[in-house]
Amino acid sequence: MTVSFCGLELAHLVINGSGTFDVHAARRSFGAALDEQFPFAAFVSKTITLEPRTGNPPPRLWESAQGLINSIGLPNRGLEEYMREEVPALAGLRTRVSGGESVPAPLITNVMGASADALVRLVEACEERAEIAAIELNVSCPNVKSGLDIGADPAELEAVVRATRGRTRKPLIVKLTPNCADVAACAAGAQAGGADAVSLINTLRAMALAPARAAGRPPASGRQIGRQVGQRRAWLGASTGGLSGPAVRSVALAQVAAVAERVEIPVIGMGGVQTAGHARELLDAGAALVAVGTE
Amino acid sequence: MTVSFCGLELAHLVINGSGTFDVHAARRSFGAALDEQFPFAAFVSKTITLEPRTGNPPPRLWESAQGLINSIGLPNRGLEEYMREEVPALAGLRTRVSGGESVPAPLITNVMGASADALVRLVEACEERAEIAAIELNVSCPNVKSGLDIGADPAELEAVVRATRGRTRKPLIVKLTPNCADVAACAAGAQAGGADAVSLINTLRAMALAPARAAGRPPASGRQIGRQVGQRRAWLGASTGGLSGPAVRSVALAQVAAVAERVEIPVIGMGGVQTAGHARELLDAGAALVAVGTE
Amino acid sequence: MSHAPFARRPLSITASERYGPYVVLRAADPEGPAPAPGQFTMLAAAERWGGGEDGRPFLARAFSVARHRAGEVHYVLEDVGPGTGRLCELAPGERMWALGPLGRGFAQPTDGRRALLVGGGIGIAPLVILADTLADAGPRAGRGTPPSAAILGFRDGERARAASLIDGAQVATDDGSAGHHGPCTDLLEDELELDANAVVYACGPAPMLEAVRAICERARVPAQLALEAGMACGFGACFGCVVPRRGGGYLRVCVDGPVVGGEELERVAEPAGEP
Amino acid sequence: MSHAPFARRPLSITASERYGPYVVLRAADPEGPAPAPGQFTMLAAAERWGGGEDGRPFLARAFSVARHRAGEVHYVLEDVGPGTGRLCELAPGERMWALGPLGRGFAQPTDGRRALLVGGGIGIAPLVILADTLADAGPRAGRGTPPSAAILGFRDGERARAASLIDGAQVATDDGSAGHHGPCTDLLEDELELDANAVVYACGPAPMLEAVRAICERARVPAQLALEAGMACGFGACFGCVVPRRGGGYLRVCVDGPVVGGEELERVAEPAGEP
Ligand SMILES: Cc1cc2nc3c(=O)[nH]c(=O)nc-3n(C[C@H](O)[C@H](O)[C@H](O)COP(=O)(O)OP(=O)(O)OC[C@H]3O[C@@H](n4cnc5c(N)ncnc54)[C@H](O)[C@@H]3O)c2cc1C
Ligand SMILES: Cc1cc2nc3c(=O)[nH]c(=O)nc-3n(C[C@H](O)[C@H](O)[C@H](O)COP(=O)(O)OP(=O)(O)OC[C@H]3O[C@@H](n4cnc5c(N)ncnc54)[C@H](O)[C@@H]3O)c2cc1C
Ligand SMILES: Cc1cc2nc3c(=O)[nH]c(=O)nc-3n(C[C@H](O)[C@H](O)[C@H](O)COP(=O)(O)O)c2cc1C
Ligand SMILES: Cc1cc2nc3c(=O)[nH]c(=O)nc-3n(C[C@H](O)[C@H](O)[C@H](O)COP(=O)(O)O)c2cc1C
Ligand code: FES
Ligand code: FES
Repeated sequence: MTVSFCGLELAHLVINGSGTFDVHAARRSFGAALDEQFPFAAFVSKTITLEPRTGNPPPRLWESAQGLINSIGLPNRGLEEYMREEVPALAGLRTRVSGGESVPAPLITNVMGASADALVRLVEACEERAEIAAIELNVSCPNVKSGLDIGADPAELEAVVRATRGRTRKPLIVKLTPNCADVAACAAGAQAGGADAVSLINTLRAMALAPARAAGRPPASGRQIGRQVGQRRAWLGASTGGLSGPAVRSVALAQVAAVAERVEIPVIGMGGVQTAGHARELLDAGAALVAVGTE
Repeated sequence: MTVSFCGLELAHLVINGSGTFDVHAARRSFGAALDEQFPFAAFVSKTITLEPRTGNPPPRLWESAQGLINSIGLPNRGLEEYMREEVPALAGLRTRVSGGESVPAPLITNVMGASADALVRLVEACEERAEIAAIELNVSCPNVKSGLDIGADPAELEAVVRATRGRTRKPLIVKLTPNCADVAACAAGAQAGGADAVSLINTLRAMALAPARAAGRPPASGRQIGRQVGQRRAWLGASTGGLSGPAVRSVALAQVAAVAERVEIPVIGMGGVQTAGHARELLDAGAALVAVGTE
Repeated sequence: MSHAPFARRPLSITASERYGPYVVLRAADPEGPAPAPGQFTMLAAAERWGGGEDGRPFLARAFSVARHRAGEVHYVLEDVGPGTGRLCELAPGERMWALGPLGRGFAQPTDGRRALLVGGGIGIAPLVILADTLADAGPRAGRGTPPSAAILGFRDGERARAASLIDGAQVATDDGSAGHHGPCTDLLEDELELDANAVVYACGPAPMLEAVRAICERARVPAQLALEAGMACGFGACFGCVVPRRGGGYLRVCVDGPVVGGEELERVAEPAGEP
Repeated sequence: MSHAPFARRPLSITASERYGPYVVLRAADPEGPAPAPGQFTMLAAAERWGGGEDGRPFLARAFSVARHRAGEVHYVLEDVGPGTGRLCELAPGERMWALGPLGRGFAQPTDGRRALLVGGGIGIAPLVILADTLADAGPRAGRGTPPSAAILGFRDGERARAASLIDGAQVATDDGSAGHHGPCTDLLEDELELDANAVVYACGPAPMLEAVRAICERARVPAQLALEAGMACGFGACFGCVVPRRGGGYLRVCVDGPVVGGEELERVAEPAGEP
């Protein structure tokens, strides 16, 4: 028994959160087992941008109370190389239906652009590729200036979604930002603009300071560290980052429930899912699929 | 050595977060020790509204991963009774300067109104009372519909602050909402409206579902529980609540740092402070005072 | 009632003993004030409080003081979740944080009424120290005060082993494996029929407390009910632990209770979310 | 390199032994693939991972496999924080979760070069299994392969007790309380002066690794450096564990390393935030 999501036939209800799983690297780490035991019903790519990005300077991780703060900064090889090198290798993924045969795990490509124009180009490029089953617009990444404002304003978001909507017949998923005043209004904007689904939550804007013992001292050469914050320095190379993991689960649940109540289109729920029970809660609260990232 | 904050002379840098300490009840629990060892450099009242409120139906608490979700719902006896019964009993608090004599712990009264009009009346009433040293405007409580929107929009917030500013010469502190797209912009709005200080963070909007074993069954009579959320019921009587405690500390740090960088007026930082080191981080990030709530 | 020191203090575990599924935890508390029966303490293990499934426990948990003797305090614990689970594993020498004694305890019997103690399951905890106090007071109370009686209900005989914590208690079990086969309220009704010049002290699950409340109301016997509620602070700060008050509004279980008069409630509400 | 099973597995602790401040933890791992020297495992205690100060640890932690023999895997741990602290307390019979072996290990010596193992502090861990492998290969490698040498630096003699994990290792200590008084790179320079037809395998604190890298660069000797970085996933998923790559961009320590060739780096950067 497969499940249907925006016209895709999926083996089950659990997918990965964008940027939290790398198929190529996992093949190097786990060999054939990765493909034989591929756990996700669909594979969501990390965020792809028009130009290549190396990502933020390290450190990129900080462990907080039951959470992880990351400032990865969307490293990716850019649209062209992604299409040429990565997409073919992501096309053949399959996932086992519980206890039964395996079915394709469709590829969902997550894209981000600093402008509606850039997003249109990204979406058009995805539209051309048969291997790509659906497109996720990242209008929510707190680590990069551009995406944020678009995603937090319902009207602007609607306009952006409308601009890209006309360029593809593939399912268009809008990944909302949690760093906004009214996420349900943003979801409604995405729906009005023509989105087929919304996904949430992305990470909450957060910060960590470098341990005090390092304070005051000039950074040793070669040592990278965030900018001055008051009397201290930020730990993360990018100074701020995004919080994920169990710490945000109750925030995710509130946002997913609010969005599922507001919009008709299906919702992909994520944020702090560690157990089947957590996934069940998001589904019960109205999500059609659940994604897992920080585990 | 006292410290000065908006013209108040304080014994030290730590105060309580609004709604997280009740002097009257603490006197019943701890007797004379409460006054002898009063720990806060100033006392912030719970939120006072024009009319009495009984608060939200129970349950009002849920423990999440390193956090607490509350939906207390601002129970209070209303402005009139607060002024008549509570203010006199809160006037004489004193706190010891480290190792030394005791100095007054001034009373900061936190108020919330559903409209600028209501806030003006609350502020005027505070202005009349000599026992009240400063006023905190709660424009951020996620449990109650009214406050939220005003606080999340910089321009509206500026207008509300301006409306109340003219009515008092006491220090006016604006308690910002963290559930917004750009808290620094909100802080700038508060400053432009004439605030003497801002405080943050209030709790993050969050939700918990009733354990699955209770799902599906009709609530036993007398048992109170939140509304239906998809297939389940919300645990909290008010259905949604606000998250505080260690889980939010990294979000608080990011917001406090962003606000302290943006505005000239002093910042009261709070959110997840459990240790002196946590307080130090907020101070280092630019807070002038630190408040503690969930411990 | 006793006032608590205005700071949590570390207590060193001196003994841990099982009574069926219950654990009696003893700790040295040389500086702790003598608690009134019915008062409680907020407890948290000093090490590794947290780190369980779902990252809990985080907050301290409320426990009735079950005994206070010779500088030692006793608690009776039932492992029902991450907090109680962690406390139940504490071994002699390990430490826990304690804030208390807190709250309003049982009011002493007046008018020459005899005390009827009614406990259900883990609800026996505050009745143990109440029985101790009544026994101590007995001789001094003089001829006028009739002897008290204790009625303890349990799910089964295994759990009923904890009845030995109160001398001479009558026992009822749901499965009949010890004592009376049926609810402990059957025995309460028998006692009240015998002699209604009594005051009832009860602690236990909400449905039992509600039954006791209703019986006492009907019999016009004062009832002192020790309530439970999820708590965050334990000293009136957070307004989180409320139950509806008869006539409107709410009571804070931690400062207006945990012991309330039956007349203060419309009914004893089951904690939300319970099946 | 070995591939890891695509799921974490529980390992049962079989022994825990102290070498000065270090703990050698052994666990039964009958199903685990044989790791290549330099590969690592993500470990987390099965119980009470979390609940420490600041609610940590939460994520699993990376540890070099130090030995793999007879169905047992060994790790050498230094208690530097909540994660290592918790693992160091594990007693025989307790369990931990393991994901691995992961990452790129040491490349075998080629061109008849002798292996020079240089370890600093806890950095000896991957060199133990490398020394095991070289010793096992020794007889088979035949006459052409000169014997390898190990040089281990420690802060003091107490820590230097761990040098006994590698037979015949030369020791240097910062305080001179055991072996050579000075940095272990002094001994490395001596060895290279004696015979530069070598490949250097190094693991240790960043400043030491950087010194080794620079020495090898000057001496035109290939260096295999086992790096450290804060990790979240351990298998290339999160892009969190990066270090700058020579020529621009970043390497992921977990999949492009932890062992990298000296030529892949401009320099070994100190982990951020360290004093
Ligand atoms: C005044 C008073 C005295 C008490 N005396 C005793 C005593 O003497 N002995 C004793 O054993 N117990 C006593 N209790 C009960 C005890 O405090 C609880 O059993 C304990 O808090 C449970 O904690 P836990 O972590 O083990 O279980 P929890 O997981 O906290 O579960 C306990 C109940 O809380 C609810 N719950 C579940 N998850 C959550 C969550 N995430 N957040 C909020 N609520 C949740 C559910 O209803 C669950 O059944 C007393 C309680 C009070 C208020
Ligand atoms: C490939 C590899 C192999 C390793 N092999 C070994 C080994 O064999 N034996 C061994 O003992 N160790 C080994 N380590 C190091 C080990 O993984 C770390 O010491 C461990 O992760 C520390 O965890 P902790 O919780 O004990 O300390 P932490 O508190 O995590 O402290 C460790 C360092 O992390 C930083 N830090 C502090 N707080 C935080 C935070 N909140 N979030 C993020 N970073 C923080 C600081 O720089 C601190 O000095 C290896 C590491 C790697 C990458
Ligand atoms: C290391 C890391 C990298 C991430 N990268 C991306 C990304 O590239 N694009 C994106 O839309 N979201 C990204 N996210 C957000 C996740 O997809 C997810 O929305 C968030 O982490 C919440 O889920 P979780 O708590 O299960 O991790 C990233 C999260 C983490 C932890
Ligand atoms: C139980 C509880 C009640 C609260 N009541 C109020 C309130 O009445 N008014 C208000 O402005 N904030 C209220 N808050 C928010 C706190 O003042 C504080 O902003 C927030 O809890 C974050 O700090 P913390 O993590 O230290 O608790 C309340 C918080 C809690 C936990
Ligand atoms: S537990 Fe906080 S008021 Fe009762
Ligand atoms: S630890 Fe996640 S990519 Fe290396």
